Amino acid sequence: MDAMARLLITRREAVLAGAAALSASALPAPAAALGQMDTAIRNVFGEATIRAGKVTLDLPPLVENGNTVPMTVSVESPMTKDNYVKAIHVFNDKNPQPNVISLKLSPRAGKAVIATRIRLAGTQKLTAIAEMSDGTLWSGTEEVVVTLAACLEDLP
Amino acid sequence: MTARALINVPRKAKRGDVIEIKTLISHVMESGFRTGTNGKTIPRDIITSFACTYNGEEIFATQFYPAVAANPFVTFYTIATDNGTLAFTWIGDNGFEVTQEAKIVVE
Amino acid sequence: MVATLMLGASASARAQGVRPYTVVGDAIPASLTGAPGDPERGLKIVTNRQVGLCLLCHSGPYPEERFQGTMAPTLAGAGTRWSEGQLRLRMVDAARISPETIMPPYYRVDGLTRVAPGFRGKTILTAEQIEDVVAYLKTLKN
Amino acid sequence: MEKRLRLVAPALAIVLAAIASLAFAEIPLSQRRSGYEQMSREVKAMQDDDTSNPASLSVLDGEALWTRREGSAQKSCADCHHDAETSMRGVSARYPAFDAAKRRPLDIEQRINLCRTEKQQATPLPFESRDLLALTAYLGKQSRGMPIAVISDDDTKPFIEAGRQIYARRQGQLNLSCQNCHDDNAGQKLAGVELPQGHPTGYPLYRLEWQSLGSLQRRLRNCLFGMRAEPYAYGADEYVDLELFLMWRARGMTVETPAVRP
Repeated sequence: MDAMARLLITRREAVLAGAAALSASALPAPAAALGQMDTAIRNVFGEATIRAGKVTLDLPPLVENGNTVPMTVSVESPMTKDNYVKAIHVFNDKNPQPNVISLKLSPRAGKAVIATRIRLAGTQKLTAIAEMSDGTLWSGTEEVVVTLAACLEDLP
Repeated sequence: MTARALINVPRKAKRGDVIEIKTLISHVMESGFRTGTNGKTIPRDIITSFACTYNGEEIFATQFYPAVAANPFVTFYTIATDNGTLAFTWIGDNGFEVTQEAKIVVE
Repeated sequence: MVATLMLGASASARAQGVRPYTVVGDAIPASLTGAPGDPERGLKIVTNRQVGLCLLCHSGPYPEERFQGTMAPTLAGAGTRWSEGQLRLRMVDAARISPETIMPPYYRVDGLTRVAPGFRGKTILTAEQIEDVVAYLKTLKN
Repeated sequence: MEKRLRLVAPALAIVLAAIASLAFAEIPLSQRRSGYEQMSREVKAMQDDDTSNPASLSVLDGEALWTRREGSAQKSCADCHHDAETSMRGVSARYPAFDAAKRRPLDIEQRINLCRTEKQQATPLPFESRDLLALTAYLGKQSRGMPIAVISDDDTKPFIEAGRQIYARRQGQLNLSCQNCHDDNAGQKLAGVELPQGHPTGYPLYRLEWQSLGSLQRRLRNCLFGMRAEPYAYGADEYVDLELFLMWRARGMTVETPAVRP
């Protein structure tokens, strides 16, 4: 029944949507065509080439609510002194803000795998971009279907 | 009550082993995008960074955004190199700072 | 079948703006508003999960709508299965046909228990909305 | 004649209630399923591993509170009950339990607050406060893995029955009962969500939606809100009776506290 409770709350959802609209309208004009995730990615990496591959985003394809979604990012890399993952950035397309998490790694990690839990305001795509020690950029994208948008019950 | 953190580091490892480290900390991660019952935006209150050092050297560092869920949970890996101490530090809005340590024996 | 005539809304309900209606057998033959509804508005109500709530329990012919309920029969073909008047009574107060139904009474304010303050004395849908939904459901032919 | 009718009416009501409860489609004991079984692999893993289960943080809080001296008596829980791992083993699995002085069942939250007011001479902890949730999580953890074992006897039966009546009563603008969803339609989908049977095996529990720990009463409040019904006040007899009925309905099922649910 709580699913119904969540669906019945309209005011906060409206506010959340408003906040998203506001942040989108603050973006420079050419960015509007790109969407918030691609814009954010370009803001970090400029015009550098980003190739698809080596990065795997592991997320449940369908979640009951977006407030706490488990996410694992893994990057194919030997993680040696000469060949390792320097950084990983994760972006989203529909939250009020496009960034999710950024992290720095070193060869001492042994394995370029990290797991965390994130918030998703509705069904959307996520992209993780790995920056390698040789300067190349690799990306992986995944879509998560959120059965209901992340919103609140009435406050207790 | 102060923030509470849970860390899972193997007590013992063989030199060169890749070990899994799990961390969990209590924090609301108030996104700054929510509205309170009074109609006003609830101010942002999040952890903004988390880092781990191994015998003083930084081996892992993250930046968190409001999209990280409440009670942040992070799992990562590192190579067991020496006996010693892993120190975990979370820093956030409103002067939030928590450091916790774990010992490891490397054979 | 013998037609039973019943006066729908009680005096107290009428005072709160619920219009009287007449049940004939298992139907309310006459429009609650005296005018036909608008099927296009009806479709919007049915697929709006905050207004009609229909898709929480029912599924329907909406391939683009994810997550439709399975607690109640599909709405597809409703206009073939039921007459306009039968649809209207099923919307207004389905418990008159089957007391055990989980279908909420969309146009009834009395005989309810512990209604939350914000909803007290209010029907789930207005008479106009009921007519819109009935007009829309009538278009759902097999 | 009129007088006789008046005498007969209550008896008739009882007979009708008995018929109603016979018609009541109870889930056979062998077919009961915890909400855990409907969860995804990821969420199950979150509950199963202590470092991964966010409710563990509250269990640690509760452990610290157990030994904290409170109130004008300056007594801690441990001063009377000693090591919770032995003294509190199986206790939560038996709650709500009958209190002879109050002549009605109390849930574990009320039991803790009775200790606070009477033994520690401290103020009661508010429902859903961090400390009360932490203590109930810590106590619940001491029963993890044990069967739910609320007592059904002459003292508690009337309250179990009262809880059952609330469970079966249509409420709110949507005119639904708990039973409509959690017995008659368990396993069906309410929009995208598979309806659970509604067994309170893991409270207090961490709901991913709440992003925090919450009590069974908070969960019941959610359902009432969804039915557009007026919630009861926290601590109301109706909630405790309902909790008792639900625990009795889940008798023999395994305590999962502190559980994780979507």
